[in-house]
Amino acid sequence: MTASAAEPQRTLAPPERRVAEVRGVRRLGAYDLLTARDPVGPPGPRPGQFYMLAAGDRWGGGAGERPFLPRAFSHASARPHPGGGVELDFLLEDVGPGTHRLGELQPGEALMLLGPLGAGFRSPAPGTRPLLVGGGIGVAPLLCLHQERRGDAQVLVGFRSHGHAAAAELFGPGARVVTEDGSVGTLGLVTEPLGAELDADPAATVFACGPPAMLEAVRFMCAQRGIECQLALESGMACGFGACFGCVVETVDGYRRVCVDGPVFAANQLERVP
Amino acid sequence: MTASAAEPQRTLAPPERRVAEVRGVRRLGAYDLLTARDPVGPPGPRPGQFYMLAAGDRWGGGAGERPFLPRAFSHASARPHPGGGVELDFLLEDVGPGTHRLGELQPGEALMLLGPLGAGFRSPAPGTRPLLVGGGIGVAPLLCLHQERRGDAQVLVGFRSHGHAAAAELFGPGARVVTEDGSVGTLGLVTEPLGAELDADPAATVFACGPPAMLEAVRFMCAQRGIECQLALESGMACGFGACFGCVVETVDGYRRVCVDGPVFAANQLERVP
Amino acid sequence: MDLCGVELEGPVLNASGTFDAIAARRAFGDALLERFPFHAFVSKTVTLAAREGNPPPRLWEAPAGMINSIGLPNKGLAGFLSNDLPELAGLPVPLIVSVMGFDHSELAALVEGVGAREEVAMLELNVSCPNVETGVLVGADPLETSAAVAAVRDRTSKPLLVKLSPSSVDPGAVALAAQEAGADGVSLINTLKGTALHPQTRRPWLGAGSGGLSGPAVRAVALEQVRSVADRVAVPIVGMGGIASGQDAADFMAAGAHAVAVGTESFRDPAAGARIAAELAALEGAGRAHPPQAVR
Amino acid sequence: MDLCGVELEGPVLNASGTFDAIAARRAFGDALLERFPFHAFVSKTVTLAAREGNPPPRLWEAPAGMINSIGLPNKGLAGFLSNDLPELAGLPVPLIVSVMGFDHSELAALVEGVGAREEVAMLELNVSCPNVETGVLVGADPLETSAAVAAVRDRTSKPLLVKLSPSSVDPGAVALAAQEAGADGVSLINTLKGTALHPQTRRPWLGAGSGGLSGPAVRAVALEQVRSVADRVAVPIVGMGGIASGQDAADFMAAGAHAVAVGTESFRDPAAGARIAAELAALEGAGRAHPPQAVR
Ligand SMILES: Cc1cc2nc3c(=O)[nH]c(=O)nc-3n(C[C@H](O)[C@H](O)[C@H](O)COP(=O)(O)OP(=O)(O)OC[C@H]3O[C@@H](n4cnc5c(N)ncnc54)[C@H](O)[C@@H]3O)c2cc1C
Ligand SMILES: Cc1cc2nc3c(=O)[nH]c(=O)nc-3n(C[C@H](O)[C@H](O)[C@H](O)COP(=O)(O)OP(=O)(O)OC[C@H]3O[C@@H](n4cnc5c(N)ncnc54)[C@H](O)[C@@H]3O)c2cc1C
Ligand SMILES: Cc1cc2nc3c(=O)[nH]c(=O)nc-3n(C[C@H](O)[C@H](O)[C@H](O)COP(=O)(O)O)c2cc1C
Ligand SMILES: Cc1cc2nc3c(=O)[nH]c(=O)nc-3n(C[C@H](O)[C@H](O)[C@H](O)COP(=O)(O)O)c2cc1C
Ligand code: FES
Ligand code: FES
Repeated sequence: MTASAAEPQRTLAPPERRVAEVRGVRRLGAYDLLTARDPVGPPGPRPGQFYMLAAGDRWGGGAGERPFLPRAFSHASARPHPGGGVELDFLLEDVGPGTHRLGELQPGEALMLLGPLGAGFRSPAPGTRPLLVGGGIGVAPLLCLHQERRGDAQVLVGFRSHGHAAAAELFGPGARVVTEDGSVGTLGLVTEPLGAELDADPAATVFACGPPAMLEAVRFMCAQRGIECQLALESGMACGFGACFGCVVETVDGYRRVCVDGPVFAANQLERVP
Repeated sequence: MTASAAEPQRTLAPPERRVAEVRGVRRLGAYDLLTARDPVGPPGPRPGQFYMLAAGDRWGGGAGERPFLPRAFSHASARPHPGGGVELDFLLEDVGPGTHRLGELQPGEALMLLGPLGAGFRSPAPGTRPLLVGGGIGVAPLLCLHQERRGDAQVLVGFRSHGHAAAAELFGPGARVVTEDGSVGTLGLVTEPLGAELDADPAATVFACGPPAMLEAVRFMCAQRGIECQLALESGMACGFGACFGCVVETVDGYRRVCVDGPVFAANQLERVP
Repeated sequence: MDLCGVELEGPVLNASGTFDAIAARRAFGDALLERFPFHAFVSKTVTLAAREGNPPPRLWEAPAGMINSIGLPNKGLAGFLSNDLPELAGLPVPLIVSVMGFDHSELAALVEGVGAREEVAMLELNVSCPNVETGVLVGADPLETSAAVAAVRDRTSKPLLVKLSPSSVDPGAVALAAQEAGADGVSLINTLKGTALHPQTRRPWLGAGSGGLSGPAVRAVALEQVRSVADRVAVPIVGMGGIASGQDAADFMAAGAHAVAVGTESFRDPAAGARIAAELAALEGAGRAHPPQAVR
Repeated sequence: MDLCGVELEGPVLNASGTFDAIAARRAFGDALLERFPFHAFVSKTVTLAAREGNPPPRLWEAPAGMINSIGLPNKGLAGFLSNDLPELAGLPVPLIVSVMGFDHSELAALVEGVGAREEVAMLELNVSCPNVETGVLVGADPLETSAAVAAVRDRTSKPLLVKLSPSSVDPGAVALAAQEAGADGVSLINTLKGTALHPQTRRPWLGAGSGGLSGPAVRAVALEQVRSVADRVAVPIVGMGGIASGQDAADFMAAGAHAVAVGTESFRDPAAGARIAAELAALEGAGRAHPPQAVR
């Protein structure tokens, strides 16, 4: 196995769902930024790991008598809380009953939380330059990686429109922004400037998260150039801790569970991103 | 059929569920008083009729993945709303996920409403004196009957405790109150003073609503004395408009649907209150 | 549209036993007829002899559904023909009468008696009601079902729907047997046998001990059975089971149903059928109801 | 307590295939062993040959439940014995291994191979997985079931649970057949066959086309089947199907189950089994779990 296929880092989670306190939900363009205080969770979740979230009250009874199962979300930021525990930020896109309900939560309400789960990003090999490539809501796990790298990482993020591009603020001024409607930054897809970036620095290590089509393009471009690349995948999940075998993705070693073998996979573990 | 078995009055309902606007929920001792504005409902629901209610949002996802079906509630008061439509008061006792959810509603939120449904109280025969006998949450339908009678009705209501007796305020000063713990009014059950009341005035017509055991005692005492009596019954309901045949009660004519043949029954239609 | 030779203005029916148009008229008056929520009306199941139904309680609320143990209360054939039929004939939509017999001679008498009345457009044979023992047995077995259909087929020239039991291991086989015995269409699913206990005493909650589960909780099971039956039969299918939206209805149509029936959802809103029909029409308008690449 | 001769510290098991203790250990570390949520651990079903399982998507969220089309991925008997068994032997509770064979010789080999290992306290015969065609057939039919049990009964001296299929018209008859063929206990219910369509394309959502429904949505059906099986057999029953609280567990016990299994609820909280056990114990303490006048 190549170094890039070695198991990425993971911080262990307590083996039970716990109650976190909602601090607030801030509207950020097309997204919601949900902040909650996790009283007893481990302080150092790895960037790229995720949490299973559910509202403490009325999780259910939404559109189509859903949601029922918890929902998976990467933390966008984790910081020690002065009063103890960890304060977590989640960047949410309202795409259905679960994300909708979470976006409704009020300060002080209960957020049911399990995590951190899965395998996060591995630190890049010394001497390589981290290049974070994000698309849409996929920027979430890259945000905490960016914080961890304290600005030594290049950031290239693409969004559908002006409203979505609001999330780019969270990376600070250094980030290069591309939008499909040209309303912010360059017009186009994030993969267009990526080629030049990669050619400019063969020593880069790419960390990517976003829609499948984008991830597949990133995987392909890196593979062509022999550049190391880590991809954070998504998949429909029921449990998030390996219990249901529902979240599998096809890898070179057969089906693997995104929630325990991922969500971060070395690009060379995938023949293609489904 | 005796006069008392003639069909009581009913105000027709629009044939669809509609959205009412929650004006507020006021805590009244052990109960909640939910006030909502019914924009297009008929102005004159009969005392003793009822509405099927559900929260417009998140009806479900409560204890045991419930509620799912709407819930039946007698209106405690109905008055024309200056801006049009009717303003309705419902007196709620939190006994499970449905009543709990309704008690949580905030001003401005949507209340789904169907009604008025069922057959309400018939006006007493001229020359008879209405005597309203209520137990606990059963006082709700008697409240609007009391208003309709403009004080010519005697009121005798019983409650478990001080907290529940708070509902007696809604009848004004004239009401006689009995509590099981003696904390308010006389100590005992509502049926204890009832005997004397009935003996004092054989020309009374009794209108009763409350727990089955109380209604059965009232039915028996009136039957003994040949006093006309109307009972407002409860039953588990799914639809409220005769569609499911689920709410039946045993009558002298066999099973009858509480939602369309009742909820108000002439006491002599029942051999006993189940 | 056409359902087994009967012209309907749309594909949304009520599920038998979940809408009493006569009682609804008492509650809603003529407005019910002006805004009637269904494109055809299916009666509650009629039996030869009158039935009181099961002792209460008859209802239990389940997660995303309910259990009922109503027990087919009805006035019996004679009472239905003399009291109910004249009123139902006044409805603005075609009338489908559901019948259930406890043996072939009862069935024959029911089909003959109901089929002879011109107010009746179609009959539905209920061989699957879980609240009456024989119901489960007949509808769950291909031979029993074809025998029942054969016993009544020549008693009426009216179209005959056979309502299947969901308790069968292989609903497709039962549906095929019904078709071969002369059924003009099949309807499914009926309720799933279920029970609940009293939260304190833990005795069975329902007066009848057990009942039938319905509502969104059973939708996935219903959709699968409709799909598997559609693979086996050529006759039209009336699909039902937890349908609560136009999306749900479109799913059943895509899975092979020619029409859909709304049951439990009408308890939450008597106008649910009209809403679902409108939502379905909107999806069809947008071409999103039967995309070319769909199941069928 | 005693379950088929195996001593357990309590009556709450996991449902087969709904908890992977090895993966959970990777996620939660040793804390999982210190606070292990079940009184016995049931493995995911093991087949003779290794299986990749069904193509994704494998999950659909249903009202108050979910549909899965996992398709029994597992390392096969050899892989299970060499890789998984040693790790599972480290769990703080007795181990029950679930096996499924596609014919009697496969079954015999599985039961012999697994039964021979002393780490294994009990075996569960899965004759009812709706994702594998034969599963439905065997478990739905008394003769098939007794033949399967008879084929393996003498291959191990360990207690044998038979997991029934919910698709049977008469689960009691199948359970009785299993008991007479030598089963030491029966477990039920498995998932109900169900499907869902893609909201836009209306093609089947699940990679396998259909799957199995589980969760609170099926609880009423499960409770009824447990009750009817309890009326027919003397061997212990492991009840499951939508159990999400101590109240639910107490209902299943009152209906005749000697132990309960938690499946889908563990997906919402890995510690659900421990919570349910505590709630059940509290009800028992208050004498509200098996009131004298209850079903049994
Ligand atoms: C590891 C990981 C990390 C993630 N991080 C984030 C994050 O940081 N921020 C974020 O916003 N999202 C994140 N997601 C995605 C997020 O989990 C989903 O958007 C969320 O689960 C959607 O739930 P919903 O109820 O709002 O929408 P759903 O209704 O569940 O719809 C979401 C998608 O699921 C499918 N779907 C529709 N109905 C059903 C059904 N009944 N059953 C199954 N599938 C259905 C459709 O394809 C739909 O597009 C992450 C996912 C994973 C796996
Ligand atoms: C005509 C009429 C008028 C009414 N007027 C009023 C009123 O003015 N004010 C008021 O507060 N109430 C009124 N009620 C009673 C009210 O409808 C019920 O209290 C309400 O439906 C309870 O719903 P819930 O979800 O809060 O409680 P539930 O959980 O439904 O519990 C209520 C009762 O139902 C039973 N039960 C428990 N679980 C279930 C289940 N899963 N399925 C079925 N039954 C179950 C139990 O006996 C329990 O005590 C009226 C009822 C009728 C029929
Ligand atoms: C209260 C109730 C009564 C029913 N009565 C009958 C009946 O008389 N005859 C019949 O064939 N089906 C009857 N059914 C079954 C329904 O017609 C339908 O098949 C089932 O409820 C599934 O549809 P749904 O989930 O939309 O309710 C009844 C269902 C309910 C809930
Ligand atoms: C994701 C998933 C996988 C399952 N895998 C198996 C299995 O491998 N073997 C088996 O016998 N049952 C399997 N089942 C069925 C469960 O063991 C259980 O019988 C069913 O889910 C009902 O219980 P529940 O409602 O508590 O989940 C599976 C269920 C689910 C949801
Ligand atoms: S979500 Fe259950 S195994 Fe991955
Ligand atoms: S509640 Fe449905 S008939 Fe009365």
